[in-house]
Parts: sequence; C-alpha cells; structure tokens
Amino acid sequence: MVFTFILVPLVMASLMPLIGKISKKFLPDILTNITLLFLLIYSITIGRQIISSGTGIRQLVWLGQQLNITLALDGFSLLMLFLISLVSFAVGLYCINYMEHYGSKAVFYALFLLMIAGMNGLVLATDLFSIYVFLEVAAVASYALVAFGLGYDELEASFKYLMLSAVATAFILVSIALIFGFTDSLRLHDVALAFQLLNAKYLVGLCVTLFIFGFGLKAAIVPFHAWLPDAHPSAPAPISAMLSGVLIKISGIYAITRIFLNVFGLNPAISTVLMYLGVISILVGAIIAFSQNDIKRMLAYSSISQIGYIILGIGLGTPLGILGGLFHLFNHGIFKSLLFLNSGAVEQATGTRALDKMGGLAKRMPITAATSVVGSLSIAGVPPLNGFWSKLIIIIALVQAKAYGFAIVAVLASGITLWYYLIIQRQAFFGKLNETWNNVKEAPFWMSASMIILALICIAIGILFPIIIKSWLVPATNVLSAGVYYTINLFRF
Amino acid sequence: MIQTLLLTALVIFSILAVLLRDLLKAAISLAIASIFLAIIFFRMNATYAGVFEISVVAGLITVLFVSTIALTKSDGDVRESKVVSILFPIFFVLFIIIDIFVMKTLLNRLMVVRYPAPTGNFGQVLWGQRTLDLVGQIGVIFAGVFAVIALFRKRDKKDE
Amino acid sequence: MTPANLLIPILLPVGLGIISFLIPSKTKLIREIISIIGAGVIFYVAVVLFRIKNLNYIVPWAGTGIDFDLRLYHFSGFILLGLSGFLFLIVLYSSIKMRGHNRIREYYGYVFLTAALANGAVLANNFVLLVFFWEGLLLTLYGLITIGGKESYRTAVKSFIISGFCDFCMILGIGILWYATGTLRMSDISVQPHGLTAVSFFLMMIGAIGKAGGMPFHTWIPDAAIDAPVSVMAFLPASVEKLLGIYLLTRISLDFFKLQVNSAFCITLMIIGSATIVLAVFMALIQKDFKKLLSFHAISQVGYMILGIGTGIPIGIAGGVFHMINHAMYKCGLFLSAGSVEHRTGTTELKKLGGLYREMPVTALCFAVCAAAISGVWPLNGFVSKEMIFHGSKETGYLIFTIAAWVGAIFTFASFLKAGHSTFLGPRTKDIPRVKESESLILLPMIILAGLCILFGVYNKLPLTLFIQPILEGHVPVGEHLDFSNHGLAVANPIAMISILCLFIALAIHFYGWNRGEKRAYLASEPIHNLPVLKMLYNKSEARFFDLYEQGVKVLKGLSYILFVGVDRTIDWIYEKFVTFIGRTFSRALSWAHSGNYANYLAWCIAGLVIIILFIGKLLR
Amino acid sequence: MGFVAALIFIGIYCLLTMRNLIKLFIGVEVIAKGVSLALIASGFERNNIYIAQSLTITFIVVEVSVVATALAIIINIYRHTKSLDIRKLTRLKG
Repeated sequence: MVFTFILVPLVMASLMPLIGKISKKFLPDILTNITLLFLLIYSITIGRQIISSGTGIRQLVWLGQQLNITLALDGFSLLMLFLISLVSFAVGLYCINYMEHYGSKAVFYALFLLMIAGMNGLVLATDLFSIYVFLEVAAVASYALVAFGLGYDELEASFKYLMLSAVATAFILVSIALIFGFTDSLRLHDVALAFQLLNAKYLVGLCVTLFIFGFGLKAAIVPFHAWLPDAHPSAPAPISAMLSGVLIKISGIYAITRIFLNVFGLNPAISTVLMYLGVISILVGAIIAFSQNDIKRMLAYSSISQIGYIILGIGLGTPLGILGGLFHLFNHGIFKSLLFLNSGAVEQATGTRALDKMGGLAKRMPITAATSVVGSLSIAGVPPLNGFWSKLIIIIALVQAKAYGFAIVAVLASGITLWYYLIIQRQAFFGKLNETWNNVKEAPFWMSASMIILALICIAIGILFPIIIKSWLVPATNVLSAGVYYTINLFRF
Repeated sequence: MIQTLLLTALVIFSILAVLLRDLLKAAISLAIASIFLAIIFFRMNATYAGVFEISVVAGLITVLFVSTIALTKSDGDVRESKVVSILFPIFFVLFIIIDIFVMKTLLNRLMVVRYPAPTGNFGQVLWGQRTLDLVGQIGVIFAGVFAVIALFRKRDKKDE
Repeated sequence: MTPANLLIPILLPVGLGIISFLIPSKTKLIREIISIIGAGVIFYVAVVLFRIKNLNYIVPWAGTGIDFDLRLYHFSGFILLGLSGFLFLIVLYSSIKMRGHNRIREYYGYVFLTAALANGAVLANNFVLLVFFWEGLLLTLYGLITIGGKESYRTAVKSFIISGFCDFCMILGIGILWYATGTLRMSDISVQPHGLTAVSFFLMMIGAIGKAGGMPFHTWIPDAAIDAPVSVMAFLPASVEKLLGIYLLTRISLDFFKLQVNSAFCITLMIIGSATIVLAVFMALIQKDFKKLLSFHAISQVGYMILGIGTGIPIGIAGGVFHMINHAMYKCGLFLSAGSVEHRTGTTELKKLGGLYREMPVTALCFAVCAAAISGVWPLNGFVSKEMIFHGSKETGYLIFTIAAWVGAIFTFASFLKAGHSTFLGPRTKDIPRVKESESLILLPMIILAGLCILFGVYNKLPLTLFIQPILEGHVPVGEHLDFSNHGLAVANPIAMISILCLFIALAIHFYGWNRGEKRAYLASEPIHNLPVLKMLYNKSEARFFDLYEQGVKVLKGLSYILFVGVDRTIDWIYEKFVTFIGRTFSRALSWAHSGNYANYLAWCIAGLVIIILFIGKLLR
Repeated sequence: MGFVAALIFIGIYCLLTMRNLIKLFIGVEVIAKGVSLALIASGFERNNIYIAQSLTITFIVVEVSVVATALAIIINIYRHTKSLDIRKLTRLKG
C-alpha cells in the first residue's frame, strides 16, 4: 500500500517524543533506523511490482469505506522515493554517532522523519495543493533542523531560509489560486486537461514564472539560490546531506519537472528559460565554489552548480536529456550526501571547516579520505564513476539537440568542478599533516559505515549503470517524456 | 460596493501594520486587517474560512506576535529609516497603476473552463475531497510543535 | 555448457585474486594451496572450453554498439588454454620461489588479476571490452614490476609509459576503425586497408607489437629483468604478453584487415620483425647477466613471430603462431631455470657462476633442452617453427629477411652456448658456496615445459593439427592443402641445411671466442663485441643510446627547458595576469554580492521573477 | 485580483526595506493575507467556495506552524545578539 510511505514516518515521528521519555538515545536510534530500513526495502520491493505492472494509482480504502486519498506511484515518483529512502537510510545510520552531543535526539529524529514523510507525500500527491502542503511539512521540519544546533550561524541561516521560503511559497500559492480560478480544479489530471482545452499560453507563462520562483527557490536555482550557501553549511552534517542530497531535489526539481512536463507541457519558451537558468546556475555555482575556504560552503555552492546540470538536462526536454537529468539527480543525491557526511566527519574530528587549516588528514582518517575521494571523483565526472555517465548523457543530449553552446559550458564547468574538488582533496586530506591534528581519530563506526555504503553505491552505479538506467531511470523518463498526455490518460480516476 | 470598501480597509490596515513604528500597534493593525478579511470571507459565503481567520489568525497569531514582542522587549532599539515610509506612497501608487493595467490586459485574454458546481456541504467537501490535505495538516502541526520544542530545548553542552 | 560459463575464466581468477589478497601475509600454505587448486580449475575450464570451440555470450551493456560480448572460437580457445596453462605452472613455481616475500599478498592478487584480464582480453569480441581488459593489464604489469623492490619503481614507470603509449596508439586505431566500419564487434570487421584504415592498421599494429615487446618498444623488458622477480618475467613478458600481443597481431593481419602478400603492410611487418631479430640478438650476445640475456632473447624471438605473420603466406603465419606458443614454453622454462639458479646461488651474473651441472643436474638438463629448442636444434619444437618461418619468408621472394633470420639463429645459439657453458659447465667458481638442487615444485614446471618442447618438436603433427592449422581455415585459397607437418623435421632441403649450418657456425664462433677469452666461457662473445664498428655501436647501446625512452627523456628534458623559457613562462604570465585574474575577479565579485543581507537576496529573487516574466512573455509572443 | 497584488506588494516592500525581524515577519503575514484572499476569491468566482474554504483553512494551519517556528527562531536570535536588527545578521557571506 503506497500510503505507508507517508503514514509510517508520520506515526513514528509523532511517537518519537514519547519514546524519548522512555529512553533517551537507544530506542530512538533503533526505531528510527528500523523505520528507514523498512522504507528502503519497501520502496525496492514495491518498485518491482510497479515496474512489472505499470503505473499504480491507488485510492485508499479505510475500514471498508472509500477514502478520497488518491496517490500516484509511477516510474518518476518511484525513483524519487527510492532516492529519499536510500539517502535517508545512510544519513540515519550516520546520525547515531553524529547527533550524540546535540541533545534531544528524539525530537531530532521526529523532525527528521517528518521531513521524510513530507517529501514522500509530495512525491506521491496527485493534487497541486497537496503538493504545496507536503512541501510545507518538509520545509517546516527543515527550518527547525537547520537551526537545530542553536548556534548563531544556524539561527541566522535558518531565519533567512525561512523568510525567503515564505515568499516563495506565497508565490506558489498565488499561482495555485490562479490555476484554481481558471480551471476549477487542482487535480493534476483536470488541470492538464483544462490547459489543453484552454490553450492559454499567457496564463501558462505567468504560472510557470511564479512556479519557477517558488520551486526554483526551493531548488536553489540562481538567482533564487542565496539561502542555500548559508543554510546547508550551517546545518548539522547529516541534515546538510539530506537538504543537499534530497530536499532541494524533491521540493524543487521534482515539483518543477512534474508540473511543467506532465501538467503544463514543455513548450519551447519554458524549455529555453529552464536551460538558461541551468547554465547560469552551473557557472555561478562553479565560479563561487572555486574561491571558498569553508569546505561545507564549497560543497553547497557546488550543489547549486550541479542542480544547474539537472535543470539543463530536464529543460532540454528530449528523452535523452530527461534521462541524463534524472540520472544526474539520482547520482548527485548520493555523492553530495556522501561529501557532506565526509565534511561532517572531518568537522567533528578537527573542529574546523576551514580548508587551509586542514592538511594530511588522510593519514589519520583513511576511511573518510578514501570515501571522499570517491565522492569527489564522481561529482567531477571522472570515469567510470557514476557522475561521469550522467554528465556524459546530458552532454550527448545537448549535442544531439544541437545546443552546442550549452554543451561547451557544461564541459567547461565540469573541468572547474574537477579543479576545486582536487583543491579540497589536496588541502584537506593529502599533503603534509598539519601537526595540530596529530591525535585526530577516524570517525566512529556508524559514521564510517554510512560513508562506505554511499561510496560503494557510487562505484556500483558507475559500473552497473546500464542496469540502473534500465530498471529505474527508463520508466521515470517514459513518464516524463510522454508529457501532458501521460497525466491526461493515466491520472484519470 | 461594500466589498470594495472592505477590501480597501484591509489594504489600509495592512499598510499601517507595515509602516507603524510601534511593533505592538503594528501587530494590532494586522489583527484588525485579519478581521476585515474575515468579514470579506463571510460575505463571500466562506463562513468556515472566516471563523478560522478570526480565531486563528486574528487571535492565535496575534497572541504569538505580542508574546514575542514582550519577550524580546526591544521595540526601540531598531531604528527604521524614515525614507522608507516617505517613499512608500510613491511606489505604491506606481504599483497600483501597473497592476490595474496588467490585470485588465491579462484577464481579458484568458478564458475559463467551467465545471458543474459541486454538491454537498462544506464538511463533505473537506473530508471527502481534501482528505490528503488533512493528513498534511497533521504533519505540519507536528512539525511546528516539534520545531518549537527543538528550538526552546535546553542545550546539554556546547553552548556558544 | 551455457554461454554464461564463458565468464568463469574471467571471474574465477578475480575471486582467487581477492581471496589470496585477503589472506594475511603471515599465513603459510593456505594461500599456496588455494592458488594451485584454483589455477588447476581454471586450466581445466580452459581445456573444456577448448574442446567446445564455439560459444558466444552477449549482454547489452552501454548501448550504441558497446556490448559485453564474449566469443570463444578455436583461436581464442587455444590462447586461453595457453594462458591458463602458464598460469598454473607459474603459480606452482611461485609457491616455493616467492614464499615469504613481504608483498606476497599483492603478488598473488596481481597474478590472478592479470590472468583474469588476459582471459577477458582474449575472449572479448567488442573493441571497447578489449580495451578495457587491455588497459587493466597495464596496471597489473605496473604493480607486478614494483614488487621487485625499491629500485623497480623507475622501471615500472618506464614500462607503464611505453606500454601506455602503445595502448594509446591502439585505442586511436580502434577509434579510426570504428569510424570507418561503423561497428565495434570484432567478428564483424574485415576490411581492405587503404587510406584511413591503413593508418588504423599501423596504429593497432603498434599496440600489438608493443604488447608483444617488439622493437622499438622493447626497452623496458631488459630493465625489468633485473628489477622484477623472475617469476614475473616468466609470466608476463615471456608468456602472457607474447600470447596476447601475437594473438592480436594475428587477428589484425588475418581478420580485421585483409593483407595481401608483399603489400606495403607486410613488408613493414617483415622489416620490423627482422630488425628486431638481428638487433636484439646482438644485444643478447654480449650480456653478462643470465636474466638480462634471456630478456633480450625474449625480444629477439618476437621478431621471428612478427616476421612469420608478416609474410602473409599461410605457412609463415602458421610458423609465427606456432613459434609464439613454442617460445612461450621454452622462454618460460629458461626464465624458470634462471630463477632456479638464482634461488640457490643468489646471483645470475655469468661471471660468478660455473660448473653447476653436478649440483643442479635437473635444472641444467631443462636449461639445455630449452636452450636447444630456442636455438632451433633438430628435432626440437624451435626447429620446426623456425623452419616454417624460413620457408614462408623465402616464398615472399625477399631473401634478405630469410638471411636476417638466419643471422639471428647463429647468434642465438652462440649466446646460449655462452650462457650454458658459463653457468653449468666449466670450472666451479669460488664466489658461491656449494648448493643443492632446487625443490621439486620448482623443478616440476621446468620439467613439464622441457618435456613439452621435446613433444612439440618430435611429434609436431599434434600441435600443428590440433592447434595451429584450424586457425588458418578460411584464410587459404580453396583446394590448397592445409598440412604443414610434412615440413616438420625434414632436413633434406636447402633451407634446413643452411639452418643446421648456422648452428655449426655458432659453435665455431663460440669455441673461437672461448679460446681467445682464456677458456672463460662468459668472455666467449668478446671477439664479436670487439669488432671495429660493432664495438662502437655496443658501447652506445650500453649507454642506452638506442633506447627510445631514454633518448626521449633526454630530448624532452632539453625541449622542456626551451619550452620553459620560451613558452611556459609566457603562458604562465598570461595565465597569471589574465585567466587567474579574471577568474578571481569574477569569483570575488560574486562572493562580494553574497553579502549576507536578506533584503539583497530577496531583491535578486524579485528581479529574477520580473526578468523571467518579461523573457517568457517575449518568447510566447 | 488587484487587491491581492496590492497586499503582496505591501508585504514585499516591507521585507525589502524594514530592519526589525518582527516587522519583517509582519510583512510575511501581509503576504499571507493576500494569498488567502486569492484562494477564496478564486473559489467565489468559480462558484466553488467549499473547496476554496478548505484550501484556505489548510493554508491557515500551515501558516500558524510557520509563524510559530519563525517566532521561535527570532526569540533565539534575540537571545544571542540582544538585538532584532536584520543588518546584524550578515555573518554568513561570501
């Protein structure tokens, strides 16, 4: 039953404070991780069913009565669910050690699970307003999680994040109200059908712009990105990993993609705007990342740059471009969380995030160093790791569509990416050991375990990418490239 | 006509809420604006939304604001620049003109799809058609509560 | 047997490599037992596969013609058999020789990985897959050489760069071929080389010859002979790389490109072959170190194979391929016997050795058989395959190549007379204490190899009909008989007579030199060393004057100085002043813009919104 | 719709120019009023007021959560800096 994806984390989250009264750390750790593992396994098993039997639109039955909860699980949302559960599982393991000294673990886990529930709900929703509501669930949880350390930086970042998001969601709602006013319904199917009948290109243009502002701010597309380099570095490392790895993709890119491609239909104007936004994000992110000294801030800017790749691929709109974009989205979710977890391990061990104070940590923290090399090479697109293939697909798609200018920028920026990741590696992990860190220790067991898992996934996807593409990405791409007709034909209920 | 007047009042009190120096007065202006909004809702047959607007927004949120203002006790120490208040009317009028112009051209070009009006009462609609939103509401409430708990907890160690 | 079983020869060694890598280095016996049993199983699988002959295993991989495509047919089955046989022997040998080495875990890991990659390269039926395995071998070669010790890193780098260059050429050639034919499936490609494909042929030829160790890509082998463990030498340059290189060369000149007899391509190959024979054998002659001498022969013998294949005539090609397997056997045997001597005496310098035949009779005997085989003494396998190559090269009409091959034969025998004489015969030197014969596990592979040398010589019909002739099926004109065994051991023809005459000349040269050198066998080559022109050439060669890599390094150093002053400084200046400056400025400007001011950020968002609205409005119009 | 736009404009103007954190948040509230007005107005126009009402109520609930969170953050900031000036919140930059 698809509703499990929302219900289980929601119920667990509501129980968490009570559990926290019984046992401060042990039970919350165990229960949260069991929940996350359950979600991961469930998403894989249900995935097989979906792939074999096609899209599943589920209407909920409760106590023998039909409830009016309609959830849609198709290739695209399945991919997202899988990504959410995979990353959150790894992050959950990491939290066991990392969140020790923050206190109130139970509340932390409750917020963490609520964020997952919100994202799962967003992915499964079939109604514009439901998308908004679950977006807010995830967002409110994330504001609190960013500020969880209660330090000055955390609060400042969280406040700016909240204030910018509040404006963004207001614009989303205005757009929803407009659509409601003109089509008299908010279900994706009705809206798509109505827009086909109306053929109102100016209305679409207006709504698209408002959505780009709203969801684009969530996805941190330049120029709506300014909160990200504050919020992501300030948050506790596992939350940075969740935000950069998953949240910006679900609440930003998933929503944009679903609405633009499957509801409005991608016309050349939207496509052009998205592609330009993508390229600007790639460049701005890469250039600023280059001159950062704070390791997490560098990672945050690099997220902006990589988001640009995804938007560029999806905005292109050809099946290959969408495939590349989604594949990059998936890969980025994994290696960026890995890198943030690495940075967290380093920060916990050394107490600093400044690159110029580190040096030679590979000798003291071999696991962290090795996994971060894997992550860096992946994100920089070095074959045969996963990042290489997804960037390659995007670039091939650009060349095929004769968008040579975009392709050149994409290649150049990936060069810059490689460059600054080499800087991270050289300054933090290799080179001469800074004597301050002579008695630094390797990260604790669960942290190392979760980093190793993610690094192995990076390598495995790199080698087995044809299988991943075939089993997970092609169904998702089919959903998106079918465009409006997919929603009109299949979301009928 | 009365509708327009009410709307104008709403806008005026909103402007007051923004421009008034005294935070307490500003908060109260906001509450009054809420009440006007609620009246507008009533007149549009949106009774339940109106009740919510009065009880929650004009009531609960105002209480929250006032208690925050009381907790921080710092109304005086942030000087807002006066230029802002002086420039506001100019920008506002400019905006209104653009607004009217854009709305006219935009709305005239758009067509509307009409579906038959839904039957049943409000409760049926809320429970029958927006059930998922209710689940979402529960989630949001939990998130808000936990967020407040998390932000007002006592730090164990590592306090800056 | 299902096609998926083709994965066994690739995956099983990988598994074995990982297992033996994971076993702690202190553990005795377990690693050796697992390795020997594992290698035995691999050999068994290879035998079974060889008997099946035709299998094809395809899994779609990366799309657009890049499939995971393995193909077993007669030729690849034969090479697979050879590879796994040598793997088994080497593992057997290493179980004693490498025991207690401090990097034993890595050693076994690399050996099995090499086997897996080599098997993969042979079975691959898709160029991308081939390149994947081929490049992997580069890494394991590097790793295996470094096991030799601290000094070996330099050699390892050298081998890496030279092989890397050759591989790069090959990839380029494959790329061109792909462009020209539009397919990456190896079994689908068959073109007449002209224009672009001719370039592709040459590039791929460089790749194959480089792997086999032909001139001028040979220079790392003698260096490695000194630095790397002897079993590595016996495994890689002596057997595995020869098998792979010549396999690819045969595939190139038989399958991918249809070579005409005496076309420019054939002549090129023959020139390279005969030059390699003569030059390398001259270098071999004057070596005073057992292992180094052997390594130069490893190069020289490649020349025969290239010459044989370059003739383009069935008997020549068959001779080349037959020579490949023969060479792998006796050269492996020779390296192993050198290793056996080193194992007991601790040195391989000819000057220090002498009179060992009493103490190490089996080693001496095996050495004698293998040395006779490499020199082409009747009735051993070397004689048979060399005769075939002589016949083939004579049939092309260019007698000069045949003469070069004969010259090579003379000095091969002369140098082995010198090596054998000074190691096993002659007076016992005082430099080394009394020694015993090596352990039976060291002797066993050598005995097997020597026995095979005799078997393949005396009963040459067996390998020729079983292994060699089917390879050429479909490449000879219809109606022509495909039986080379009647050439076999026949001596009653002018070519065989001349070959045997060559051996006598070699004997004469050796004894002349031995007498001149005051009955010291290791000086037997000095008269030739001291010939007027040759001496100068030798001196230069000893000083690595002809080593392209070393010369290249020198040239590069000079060039880099010029570039440093002329270009690098200039570009550096431009880079410093412009690129970095612009980059920094942009980066700083953008950083500055992120001032942390909330209103600022919101203003960007609103501005972005307005711009997008205008932009979309314009686009929609 | 014109009034909705006006309310949103007022809110954004406040966010752009004001300095007090609480004042900024009042700006957000004004925007929120505009949004709920927009929702109800759309429903009224389309004669579909029930759905519009339920949307608005959900929106109000969401708003309360956001307000609570935001005010908690503001109070925490005040504890750190003893000030509510947005201009002092510029430690994170670059």
